[in-house]
This record gives sequence, structure tokens and C-alpha cells, in this order.
Amino acid sequence: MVNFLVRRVLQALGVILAISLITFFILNIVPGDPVQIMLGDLATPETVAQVRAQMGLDKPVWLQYLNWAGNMLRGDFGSSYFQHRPVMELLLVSFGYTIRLASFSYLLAVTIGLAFGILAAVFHNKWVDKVLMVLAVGGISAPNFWVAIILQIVFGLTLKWFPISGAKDFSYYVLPAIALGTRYAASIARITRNSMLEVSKQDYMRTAEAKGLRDWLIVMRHAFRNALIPVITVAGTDLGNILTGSMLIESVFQISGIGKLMVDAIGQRDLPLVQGGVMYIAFICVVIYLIVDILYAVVDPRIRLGGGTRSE
Amino acid sequence: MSQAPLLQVEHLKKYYSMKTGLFSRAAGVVKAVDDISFQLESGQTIGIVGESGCGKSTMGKTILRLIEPTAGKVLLDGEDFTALQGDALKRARRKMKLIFQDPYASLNPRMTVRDIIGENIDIDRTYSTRQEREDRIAEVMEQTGLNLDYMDRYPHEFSGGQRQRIGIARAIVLPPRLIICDEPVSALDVSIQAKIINLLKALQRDMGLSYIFISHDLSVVKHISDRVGVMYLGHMMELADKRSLYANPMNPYTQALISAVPKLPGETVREKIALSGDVPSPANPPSGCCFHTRCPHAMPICAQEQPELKQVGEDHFCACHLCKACAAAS
Amino acid sequence: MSKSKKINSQSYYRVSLAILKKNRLAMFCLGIVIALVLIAVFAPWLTPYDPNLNDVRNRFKGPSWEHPFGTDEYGRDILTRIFYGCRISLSVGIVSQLLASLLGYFIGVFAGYYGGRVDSVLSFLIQVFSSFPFLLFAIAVMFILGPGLMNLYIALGLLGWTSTARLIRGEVMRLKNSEYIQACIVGGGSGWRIIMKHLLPNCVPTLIITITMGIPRAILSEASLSFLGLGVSPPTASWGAMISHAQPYIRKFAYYSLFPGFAIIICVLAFNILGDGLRDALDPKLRS
Amino acid sequence: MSDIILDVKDLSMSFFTDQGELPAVNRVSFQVEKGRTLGIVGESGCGKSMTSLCVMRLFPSPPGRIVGGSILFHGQDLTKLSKKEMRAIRGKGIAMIFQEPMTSLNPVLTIGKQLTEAIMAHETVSKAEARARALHMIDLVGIPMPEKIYASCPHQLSGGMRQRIMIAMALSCKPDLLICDEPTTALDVTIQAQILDLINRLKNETGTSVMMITHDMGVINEMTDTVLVMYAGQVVEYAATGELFSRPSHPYTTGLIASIPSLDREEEELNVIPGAVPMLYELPEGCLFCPRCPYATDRCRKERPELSEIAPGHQVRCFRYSSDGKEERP
Amino acid sequence: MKKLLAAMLTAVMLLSVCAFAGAENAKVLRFGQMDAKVGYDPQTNTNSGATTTEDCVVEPLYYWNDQNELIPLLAEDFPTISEDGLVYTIKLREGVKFTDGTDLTTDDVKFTFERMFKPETLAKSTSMYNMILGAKEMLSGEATELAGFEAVDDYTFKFTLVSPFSCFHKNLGIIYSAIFPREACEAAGADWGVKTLIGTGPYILKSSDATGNVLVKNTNYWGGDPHFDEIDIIFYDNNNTKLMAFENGDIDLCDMTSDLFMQYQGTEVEELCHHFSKLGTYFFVTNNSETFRGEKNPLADVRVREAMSLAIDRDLLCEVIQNGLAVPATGMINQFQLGFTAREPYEHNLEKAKALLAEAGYPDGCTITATIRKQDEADTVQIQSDLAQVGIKLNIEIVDAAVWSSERAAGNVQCLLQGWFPLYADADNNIYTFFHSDYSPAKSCFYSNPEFDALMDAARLSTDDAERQKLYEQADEILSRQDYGSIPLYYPYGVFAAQPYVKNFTVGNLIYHVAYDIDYDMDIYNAQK
Repeated sequence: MVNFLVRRVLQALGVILAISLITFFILNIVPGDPVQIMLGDLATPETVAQVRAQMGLDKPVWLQYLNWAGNMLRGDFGSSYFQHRPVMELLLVSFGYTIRLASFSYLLAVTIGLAFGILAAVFHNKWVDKVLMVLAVGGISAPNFWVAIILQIVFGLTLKWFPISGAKDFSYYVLPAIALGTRYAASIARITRNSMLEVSKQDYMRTAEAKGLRDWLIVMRHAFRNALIPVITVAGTDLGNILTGSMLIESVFQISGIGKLMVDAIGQRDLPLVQGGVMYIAFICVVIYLIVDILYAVVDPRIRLGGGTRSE
Repeated sequence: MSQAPLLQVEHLKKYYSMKTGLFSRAAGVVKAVDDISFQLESGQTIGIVGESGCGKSTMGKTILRLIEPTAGKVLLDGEDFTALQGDALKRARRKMKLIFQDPYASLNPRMTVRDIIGENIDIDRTYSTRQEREDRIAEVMEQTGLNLDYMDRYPHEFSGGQRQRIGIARAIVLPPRLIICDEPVSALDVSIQAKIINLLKALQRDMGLSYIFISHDLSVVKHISDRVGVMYLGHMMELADKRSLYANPMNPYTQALISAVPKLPGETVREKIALSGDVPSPANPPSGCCFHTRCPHAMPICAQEQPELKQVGEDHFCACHLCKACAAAS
Repeated sequence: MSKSKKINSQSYYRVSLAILKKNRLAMFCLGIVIALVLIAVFAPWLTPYDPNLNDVRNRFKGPSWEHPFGTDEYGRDILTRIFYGCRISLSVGIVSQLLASLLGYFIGVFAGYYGGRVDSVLSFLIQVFSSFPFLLFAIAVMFILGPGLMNLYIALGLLGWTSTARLIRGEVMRLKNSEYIQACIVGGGSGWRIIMKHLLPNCVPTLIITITMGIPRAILSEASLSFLGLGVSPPTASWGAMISHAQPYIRKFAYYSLFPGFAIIICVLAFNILGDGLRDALDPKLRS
Repeated sequence: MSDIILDVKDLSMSFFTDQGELPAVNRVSFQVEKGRTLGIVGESGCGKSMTSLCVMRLFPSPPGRIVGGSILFHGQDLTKLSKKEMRAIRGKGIAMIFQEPMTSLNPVLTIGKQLTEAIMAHETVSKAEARARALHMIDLVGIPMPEKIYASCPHQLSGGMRQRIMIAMALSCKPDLLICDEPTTALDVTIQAQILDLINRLKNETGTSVMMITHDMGVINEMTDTVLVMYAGQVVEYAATGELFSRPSHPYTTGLIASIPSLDREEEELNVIPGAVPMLYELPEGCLFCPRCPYATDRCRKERPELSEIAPGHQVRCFRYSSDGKEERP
Repeated sequence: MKKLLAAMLTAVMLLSVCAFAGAENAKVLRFGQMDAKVGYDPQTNTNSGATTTEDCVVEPLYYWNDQNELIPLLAEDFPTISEDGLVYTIKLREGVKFTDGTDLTTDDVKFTFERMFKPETLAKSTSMYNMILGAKEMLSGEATELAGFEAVDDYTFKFTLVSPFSCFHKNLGIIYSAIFPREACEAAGADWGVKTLIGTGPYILKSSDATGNVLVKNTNYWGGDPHFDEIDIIFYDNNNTKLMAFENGDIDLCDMTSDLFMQYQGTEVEELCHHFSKLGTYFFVTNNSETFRGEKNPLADVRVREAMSLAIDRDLLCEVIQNGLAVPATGMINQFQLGFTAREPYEHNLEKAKALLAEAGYPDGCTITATIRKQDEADTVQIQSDLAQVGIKLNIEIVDAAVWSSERAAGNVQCLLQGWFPLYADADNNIYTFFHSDYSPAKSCFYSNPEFDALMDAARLSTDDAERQKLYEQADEILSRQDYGSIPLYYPYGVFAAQPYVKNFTVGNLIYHVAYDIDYDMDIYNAQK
């Protein structure tokens, strides 16, 4: 088990290194020169050249990468060209908002997703199943920024149930969480239902029934425990997407999370901030993949205890 | 028999290294096939019987080089098959074919029966016109009792028995010298099993085929084989002419095996030798004779030394310290 | 020898079609998809209006007989623009997913079939590209390639392939030691013959499913990119761009934002349900 | 006459699919006496497993439905019970073990959990009491080191050990009837022998009666007291085991026994029953075995024979035997 | 299980609007604005949004009020300029204290300007002040002292210029030259304008984070009692959300774009919308160079440019696209600028345009490409439609701001739509910096007319406004009527939304000054709260 984890951690570091290389390369060939934007309309060719020299942007790309990587290993992500604040500080602040938004919408997604999935599986082919699944497919199909705008107008402005923007306390996160969470609740519901149906065809379910156990015990202890493994995979990647993909929701509800920070940073070509941000997000994704692996081992003893089945 | 036997298997071994630890260092070896040797004359059938995990299927695939052997040689018509590469290997492969156990998994679900059967002649381009190909396929289908109208159907439209016939037709469309049958009838019902066995014997008569018949069912092996080998944990425990093996089994494992088969009324009933415990894991086989931990007649020497396969009778070899060498006995 | 009379062979796909026909919801969605394709192809003949001609005098006219869906801020007919937008969305969805599936298929097959070092390198590649923040990557690619439809195809195509690759790799690993492939090897068949004759036909169902499931994702991504102003360049009509332009007027002219939104939902919904139906129809395990 | 604990009269069960009604179980009747073993034998698809699932009411209910007959267990008709009442009997009154030990245990739960769960489903006992009972059962079925096994997971056990756990689980609430659906088909011969011995030993110790479903005539001969031979959903012969093997009467039974390769006799050609088992959606008129029967007459083709008693306790469904048991040559 | 689930769901829904923080009776102004994300050091950013915050904390020597008049602020009076226009003597107002208690002296002015020209400061607006003697040397690192600055005594100092520049004291009215306290600024170092910003202004910057800035009253402000106890600047990057917040009463004042204004016409919110005139001009920049990306550039021919001007329907642009928030332009210089003169409006005549095109050798029209930003899309799409009617096919490429500014600076843009705003009401800062032949290549305009340049240089030297007015009139005539260097479109009006209780607030040009005049009408304010 420990070897399994150590190998995964090494692989994860390799992935992060690869992503940092790709990002650095891409950011350098993306058109648009940050200094040009900084100086704005007052830029004259020689001031642009002078500022580029001071910021070291005239050195060859690989040299820039090396000293950036060197600093990164020492925890110094450099400072933003425009906001003049250390990148790490900006990331931490905006990550705080994204974490709150992500955790609310993820909690919503998991609870509703699992509940709908189990209900649909238990009442397979009855109207409950059909209604829930159409809702689930609907949830996946709606563009979340469009849903966000409508929620904002209906529940925010006209009904005044929830504040329409900002991020002061819990109530500010309700509408964004619904807008962001529906899609992931839908995907978790679908995978839970299919996995539960798949599991209910297995032999050990028949053994459980033959033992005369009560229905909900069969559903929860036998069916759900086994159905959990594929659900964890999907739930893991969804968490990754929520943490990185909520920029549209953040811009509509004015929550200055990491998504919005990144979009603005790319807009301004704030290279250190984008580079730092992508590393941060990649780090989160990789950590999530690790957690998913650990969860596999927790749920499935075959992985935890290794050994595998006998050779016949 | 002056010229060389069709197939000579000499000290065939297949070891799997078990990968554990951080950088998958080899931390142990599984001896799936451990020093197997036997000969097979043309037109003859040798049966290989043994329980799950004894390595009989692995041995079959290693002979065909589906799995590359770790050591040992396979001589086909005197030619060293294990050393062949490229076109020479491709030509040699025409002589040996394989038929499988699971009728549902051995046919490509998205190919028509015509293409499945015709695959071997397609690969070797042994026909000049398409019509020649169709005729050959039709001929082989009739030979294996398949209805020609079904030539363009797909595997999922056939019963288990018919699918096994398609597998056989595929194997003989390009007449081989040897067919390795890996548990061909284990998944079939008794009545269908009988038809397939009769078909295999008929083909052997007509085409002069020789078989290596692998199965865990002792009565089927006895019926179809000329000589029978008993395998346990990768080792050949006993190899003999079928009459002398079934009438007078020398190796304790063979005795226990034969006694454990539920008998029909009227068959000679031996007192049951119940073996205790389970087959040990091939990852760490017992020292000395691999059967000594479960053998009712285990002696101290059995735990130290691995018994050689010695001749103990006319065409009867046994690997057990109990059996004296043939010279001494007669 | 009697010529065998042709019996209508129940090919694997005809059986799948039969199963699909029983699923009424999926057939209904197949109908919607076909309708959308027809709209996309015959858009010019369906409406009298030119989607890009500004007629600013009668802008923001609500839904009426001449303009069933009303007009936008330049006075252009919204229904017409939704028809033309259908072209963009469908073409983006289909082309990008074809590209992604092709890329995903070959990387998946090589990783799965050859195993060993090839597999570890390609799997590492898959892991890296799937850990990349999807939309940020799309934004960066759009910046490099610049706006325009062709670049949109490439950008979305480049991003969707990891899930297909992973699926195909798993499928090939499962199939490669199946018995009919061993029979082919024993018959002297080459690696290339195995990939083309045995592996490809058996991976086609998975490809069909990933494409139909990928298209909705691509359409939504195009909408998001257009929402950020990175999609197609004006005056071409794209659903995402229409929603983004409609945002300032949503309170007074809600219809301007609602109709493209519903268009996206219906199109994506149809593909999703069709994808589910196809998965059930093509999955051999569900056959028995 | 020891008392009868299970009396099945004219049990019929059909699957209602879009290909119409498929009579999987067709007016089957039999009794199981206390402390005795009833064998049900037949080839794949003959309805033997489905009959046992009807007794336990475990068949998939949307397509399948019991359409006639009764199952009296200690006088209670199981077909009339509610889901809740049926649940009380499953595992307590009647227990069942299945064919595939590899997939019959929940892979993510420990063995101990699955055992105590069975006990606490029927008796309100403390966890510690249930644990002690479970450990006792593990020991009873002959598995060494019960503590270690209690804490381990299914994937760490061999096929044989898992089947022993299944038996322990089934007998943990002292059921009156143990149904075994092909318990040893997936196991090796030596392990099969151990499991069959175990079932017999526990039957004698606890007085449980057993219903053994198998396709292996050898198992029927060594394990059962009375035998039911089924073909295409119907009972074709019902007799005491000795009587059946000494005087096999129905043409299908004789054909079946003749096509089994024997361990002793030398046969060149196995006896073969021509044709194949009819599909449930295209059952022939008249006797179901008629198309494959060497003695088929016009009457067989038109009328469907009833079970008639040709000797005390020996019933056959064939016109060749008039009601007085003499064999009439056509 | 199911009951538990239902209970959780309703709890999430019902946790609605939590209790509002007790509304103390402090007088708070809440201003909704976009987050500029450029920090608040006036020397290192030129963003008009950031100026609103900087404006309340630090103060320059002079100040352009909302009536576009230059008034002395930290300087006691206007500078006395030497005969040759090179030496400016300025006297500081006495007794002014920074909010950290230190006195405002000449030393602080010296420190501020020297900091501006230190290379490591990376100041952005040096081009407006580098005509001070010694400035260029400091920038290139040759000097560490500003030669052109001479401290006469604690409260008077002299600037010496390299060459006469009539608008120099006007540039001193811009926030970029705000005076910093020496100790506080040196102590803050890199954090200046990020975590700390200290000045002589009416408010103190209490906090600044991703959600907004909080400014509190500077009780001992030298210029009288500031009107508010606290000013909250709340960030809204999405205009739609900002306007909703305004309707919801979350903010008291915010700017508004023309397309959003459209939404509120005819609703009760319309009374709360106030217009203000901007000093800039929107025009369609045309690349006048002979070839563009290797091919012959139709725009090089003045007749083509004139034809485009004739084709564009300016009235439609103003009434419909800008929702009436614009007036058709008659020249390049804005109507409130020094140098503006009334001319008859541009003619809109498609036939004449086609004739001109044919004369120029394009009988069946030509194809040109516009590279624009997202916010310029509405106007450009309308122009595209207008030009199509005379046969000119306009391809539109929307690119993001970064790509746009790089491509434009590299002269790689054929035509684009551009609003160009001066910092104060003087044509020099507006026309000179765009169309003078050594500036216009960097604007992808490549307009160069020696006669025009001469007029502009002369206007830059003369200090007599009447004379400068005539010079600019002639220059504008050449630029926008003869040469059609670019095609003027309209003079834009801005609009802002203010709650009923907000009084005497207007916007002079682009920058929202909330530091001085704005106040609440307390009785309406109390009635509403």
C-alpha cells in the first residue's frame, strides 16, 4: 500500500513539472506583450524596451524558466506585474473564495447527486427513475452561466430571497452554488444510478437476498458500497472541474475566486500570476487524483490488501 | 519409427517474476511450467490432465509461443520451433493450431462466420481466386457439421456447440499437423460434449491430426487420449499409456485424483482418498516434491528432494520417490 | 456445391438498432438531432432574412409574426441567427469531437496494445493533459490561434481527447488477450492486422458513445468561450455569443437571452439522451 | 415415511417477454423428506435452477411470475406469502448456496461481517454472541484459523474455502432445507470431493434435508436419495437413485447416461442424442423430447404424455410405458 | 435516509437574507466600480478607475475640477513662467500636513519627482514630465538627482524645462504627479500603493482587498471638512450585476454603459440616470500607409477614406447604437476642447461615396480588415453594415486587449475603432499625442502631414490661448476635412446612476472625483433609510 502511494506521489510531481513546462512555453508564444499593456497609450518604443530589460523579459525563454522554477522551489512565485502583490498572496485570497464556493456547490452536488442516483436505481424503470434521469440530463445540458443569470434575476432581484452578488456570508453562496452545482449533481446522479444497476446484477446481491436481509440493508450495505467505486472516480474529476472551472459563475456573481483571477490575468498577460495560478490549479487536480486513489483503497479491500485473487 | 516424432518438448519452463516493491524489483518467481518433457507421434493424442492452476493451459500456450518460454526447446518435425523468427516462424505456425474453452469469447463478435473461418487462409494467401476461398470455407464447414446457410451470420446467433464447431473449422481450414485443444468441451453440456468429442476423433482419423488434449475432466481425457500426462503445480507427476495409467496409477496424486471422481453405478469404486487442504500457491511452492504437503504417503525424502520422472513400466513414467526405477522393478 | 442463399444476417449493429428503436425517448432525440442537422444545412432556405444585415430601425421588436423570436440589438432576426448559430454549434461539436476521438483512439490503441514503455509514456501524457484546467487551456489556445471557426475546431479538438484515450486504452487492454486475437496470432497474423481487423471494429461502439457524449460538452465549451468573447468573430451568429450579447438587455428584453439558451439546452439534451440510448444499445453486456 | 418438509405440487413459472410467455417451469411436482437428499438433474436450460429459485422466490420478478401450483413448506404455501413473511423464511427456514463461489461473496465486506449479518437478520443476539456463532460455523465447515478468516476479505480465499464459507453462512440459522445450486461445478475434482463430503457430514449432524441441483450424474449417484430428471422445463423421470440407475426408463435418461465417457469401459464411439434442446418459445406439440426420441410414434408427436407410475416411487413421462408399468414395444 | 435528505435541502433554501449589519448613523458613500487590479500608486498606473481611490488620498499641485477648470491645490497659485517659457516657479501652500502628521515641504516634491524618474520605479507616465531638465538622464540611470528641480526654500521651488511646453503646468494637474511624503513612501518601499498610501487628501485608505476599498474621513484635512465619514468603493466586474446592486440599494453611485442605459429607458430608474459630457472623440482610425501586410492598402487613398466617411451614418450611430448618448462629430477636436470650432456636419451620401470609390479605382468596392476589442463591437458591426452598402467589405477580428495593443503598436492593424480622451481640456494632450507624424505610426495610423505637424508644434510652444485656438482650428481643418487622416464619428456623453439623495455630483471627463464636491441631501437620505 505504501509503495503504491509513493509511486503515485512521484508520478504526480512529474505531472506538475510537465504542466509548468507546457504553461511556460504556451504563455511565451501567446501574442500580446504585457509591457505594452502596462504602459498603455503612453508607451513609446524605447520605454517599452527599457521596461522589458528591467523585468528580464528579454532573456531567452529557457533561462527565464530556470530562474522562475528556481524561485518556485523556494516558494517564491514572483509578484504580479500589475497588482504588484506576491502571486502566492493573491492566489491564497482568491482560493479562499473559490474553496467556499466549491465546497458549497460540491456538498450540494454530492448530496443531491447520490440521493437522486440511489432513488432512481431503487425505483428502476418506474416514473421516479424516468423523472429524475430527465432532470439529471437537463442539469448537464444547461449552460451554467445562463442558469446563473436567470437565478440571479428571479431569486436575487425580483424575489429578493438571496443577495445577487458579493461574498460576505453563507447566504451569498446559495445561488452560485446552485448554478455551479446542478451540472455536477446531475453527473453524479447518472453515474450512481448506472453503477447501482450494474451492481444489482451481481451474484452476491442474490446471496444477500437469500440470507433474508431487509431491503434497505441490501441497498445500502451491499449495493451502495460496491457502487461507490466508479462514483468516486467521477466525483473526483468533478471536484477538480469545480475548483478550476467556476470562472463564469464567479464573474456573474462577482466572487473574486481563482477562476476569475485567471481569466483577468490572462487578459492582462500577467505572466507570473497565470503561471503561478496554473501551477496551483494543477497541484489541486493532482492532489484530488491522489485522494481519489486513497479513497479507492479505503472502499475496496482488493486494492488495500493487494495480493489479488488466486491464479485460477 | 525411423524419422523424428512430430513434436518433442524438452525441459520446457515458464517462470513469471512477481513485481513488488517501489521500483518493481523482482521479488519472487512463480514457476508456472517447471521442466516439462514429452514426445508426440503423428496421428497420436496426448491428454494433459490436472487441476486449476497446475499450468496445463500455460504449457499449451508456451508450446505455441503465445507466451515466450523461459527455457527449454520445442522441436516440430525435428526443427527447433522456439528459435524461429519472421517468415520461418510464420510458415512453421501453419502446422500448429489452437482451439479454446469458452465458445462465447473465442469468436470475434463483429466478424461473419465466413471471415472467422477464413482468417488463417487469408493471412497466408493460400488461394488465388475468391471462389477458391469460398469453396474451401464451405468444404470445412460441411466437414465440421455446420449449416452452409449460416455462412454470413454473426457468432451471437449460434449455440455453444455450434460455436465450438466454428472454432474447429477455423483451426483446420489450413490443414495443420497438430491441434492443441485447451479444455474444448468443459463449458458444454454432456450431450453436446459427446458430439464434439466424436467430431474431433473423426477429424483425427480423416486428416491424420495429432492432438494435445488439455482438460480437468479425467473421463473425457481417458476416452480421447492414447497417452495421458498428469500435472500438478507446474510439474509432470505421471505420464503413461492411458490403460496402464487408469488401471494402475503409480503416483499418489493420480490415485487421489481418480478416486475423487464421482462414479456411476457399475464403475469400479476405489476407496476415497480425501486430500486435505488446498493446492499451495504457485508463488511459494513446497520444497522437494510439490505434493508432499498433501500426500498421504509423504516420506522425509519427499520434503528435501524433487523426484525425477523415472520409467517405472512399459511406456509408464512416474515422478515419485515411492516408485522404484523400471530397471530395478522388472 | 449449392450456392448458400443469402440470409439477412442479423449484424451486430442491426441488433443494436433494434434495441435502440425500442427506446422511444432516444428515438425522439434522434429525431431532434436530425432536425437540427437539417436546420443547419438548409438555414438559408428556411428564413427570408439575412442573419448579418443590420436593420437598426426595428431593433428589439418582441416576438411577432414576421419575427417569431423577435429582433436583437442590431435589428437582426433572432430566429434566423439561431438557425445559423445551429451551424456553428453543430459543426463545432461534431468536428472537434471527431478530431478528439481520432487522436484519442490512436493514442489509446498504441498505449493499450503495445504496453510497456510506450504505455507509460502515453499514459503520462494523458494524465498531464487531463490535469490541465480545461477552459484556461482553451482560452490560451484561442489566443495563439486567434479567433475563427477553424481554430475553434482545433482548440476544442485538442482538449477533448484525453477521456477517449483513457477509455480506448482500457478497452484495448481488456480485448488484447481475448481468445480470437490469440487465434489470429497463432495463425501468424501481424500486429497491424490485429489492430485494424480485430481491435478497431470492437472499439467502434466505444468511439460512437464517446463522440455522442463529447458533442454536448464541446457545444457548451463553445458557448462558454463565446461568452468570454473568444468564440467566433462577429457578425457570425453563435448561440453562446448571442447569450453574451443579450446579457445587458436581459431585464427588458428577456426573450433575446432565453431563446438561444433554450436552443443550447434542447440540442445538448438531445445529444445526451441519444448518447445514453446508444450506450445501452451497443453495450454487449446488456445484450442478454 | 419420514415427514415431508417440502411438498411441491404442479409448480409452474413463466417469463413474460415480448416473445410471448416462456414456460420455464412446467407443472413440476416433488417432495423433500426430512434428513434426505433430493437430486435434480438435467442439462443447461432445463429449468432445474429456476425451480430452486421459485422455492426461494428469488427469480427476477418483472419478467418471471409463478402461474400455478403450490410450494408447501411445513404446510405453509410459499407462493401466497407476502414479501415480509418470505424474507423471514429465507435463510431461517430454507437456505441456499450457489454455483460461482468467486462472485457469491460481497468483495468489499469482511467474511465476519457477512456471517454475523446472516445471523442477526433472524435472531436478536448481541454482536459478541453473533461473532462467537460465526467463528463456530467457520470451524464447523473445516477451515483452519477461524479468527484470521473472520477478519479477512473474500479475495484472499481460494474457491474451495469460499464455498465452505457459503455453506457456513447458509447453515448459521439451522435451516430445515439447504438448496445447493450446482455447488461444485466451478471447483476442481479434489476440492469438489471435500465439499460434497462436508455437505453430507453436516446433513447427518444437523438433520437438514438437502436439495442438490447438478448436471453431473456421478454426483447424483453418490449424494442423492431420490432423483428428478428435468428436460425443457418438465419432469421426465422421478425415482429413487438406485432405481433410476438400475432401470433408466425415459429415453432421455438412458441417452444421457450412455453419452457419459466411462472411467472403466472402452468405447470407440460415444452414444449421441441427435438434435438439440428446444427453445422455450418454439416448444413442439406433443412430447417435448419427441423430435430427438428414437422411439417416437405419431401419438408422441400429437399428445403430450403425463407422468405415470411404472414402479413404486418411479414415475416416467412417456407413452412407451402404459399405466401398469410394462414396457410396450411400439 | 430520505427524510434526512429532505430536511437538509429545505435548510439550505431557508437560510435566506441574514440580519443586516446594524446601520450605524455614519454617513457612508458606496460607489460601485470595476476592479482595475493595478494597485493604487499613481506613478505606476494610468488607470482612470484607480484614480477615483487615489484622488481621495493623495493630491497633486493643481486640480482639474469637474467644470474642466485648472485650480491650484497644493500650490498656492499658478506658476510664474520665465520669459523663455523654461523656468516655472511654484509656491507651496503652507501649513498642509500629511495624514501621518508630517508637514508638506519642497523636499517632499523633490522626492516625488525623483522617485518618478528612478528606473526601478517603472513609472508609467514619465512621458508627460520628462521635458524637465535631467529627467531623461535619471531614467537612463546616468543621474540620481533631478537637475531641473531647484528648491528655493521650504515652500517654493523651480522647475527648468528642456524646451518650452505651454501645457506643462496643466500636466501638473494630473494625479500622476501627486505629492508623496518622503519618510512614509520610503518606509513602505514596494508596498507603496498596495498596502499603504499616505497623502494630504481628504480621506485615509483604511483597507483594500479583492472585494473593494474603504476610505475614512481625514479629520484634520487642510481644505475643510470632508463630506463623508466613510467612502466604500465596491468592485463589480460585471456591469449587469453592478446595476442590479444599484437597483437593490446595495450601492449609492455607479457608472453605466450606453447599452445598459438602454435597458432603463422608460423605467423609474431613468430619473436616477444623469448625463455628463466627455472631452474625447470616437473615430475610425485608418492605416494610411501604402501597403498593408504586403498588399496594396486601399485606405492609403484619401478618396477612399472620404468615401468611407460619406458612407457612415453618424446620426444612426448616435441615436441608436449609443442610445442618444452621443453627438455626431464635426472634427477631431472635441466640442468642449480648446481649439474646437463649429463646422457643418459630415455629409451622409452613398452615391457620392460610390463615385469617389470608382474614381479611386475601386468601382466594385474593396475588402479591409478591422481589428477591434470586444467593447468596440457594437459600433464596428454597424459601420460594417453601412460600408457594405457602398461595396466596402469590412472583416471584423475581435481580439483581446493585450493582442490589440501589441498589434496596434506594431502598426499591424488596417483599421480600428477608437475613443481617444485627453486628460484635460486641451487639444495638445489629445491631437498632438495621436496624429503628430512621430506618434501616429505607434497608433497604426501612419498619418503624416508636415503642415499639420508645424501647426501642432507652434501651438505647443505658444502660451497665448487665443493664438493656440486658431492654430488648432487650422490643424483640425487639415486633419479631419482635407486629409481625412482618420474618420471622426461622434463626441460621446457618459451616464452615471445616483440614488435620489446624492447631490452636486458630476463628471468632468472620465474620472469620477468623489473626494470633493459630492454630498448627500440628508433629509431625503434619512427619509429613505
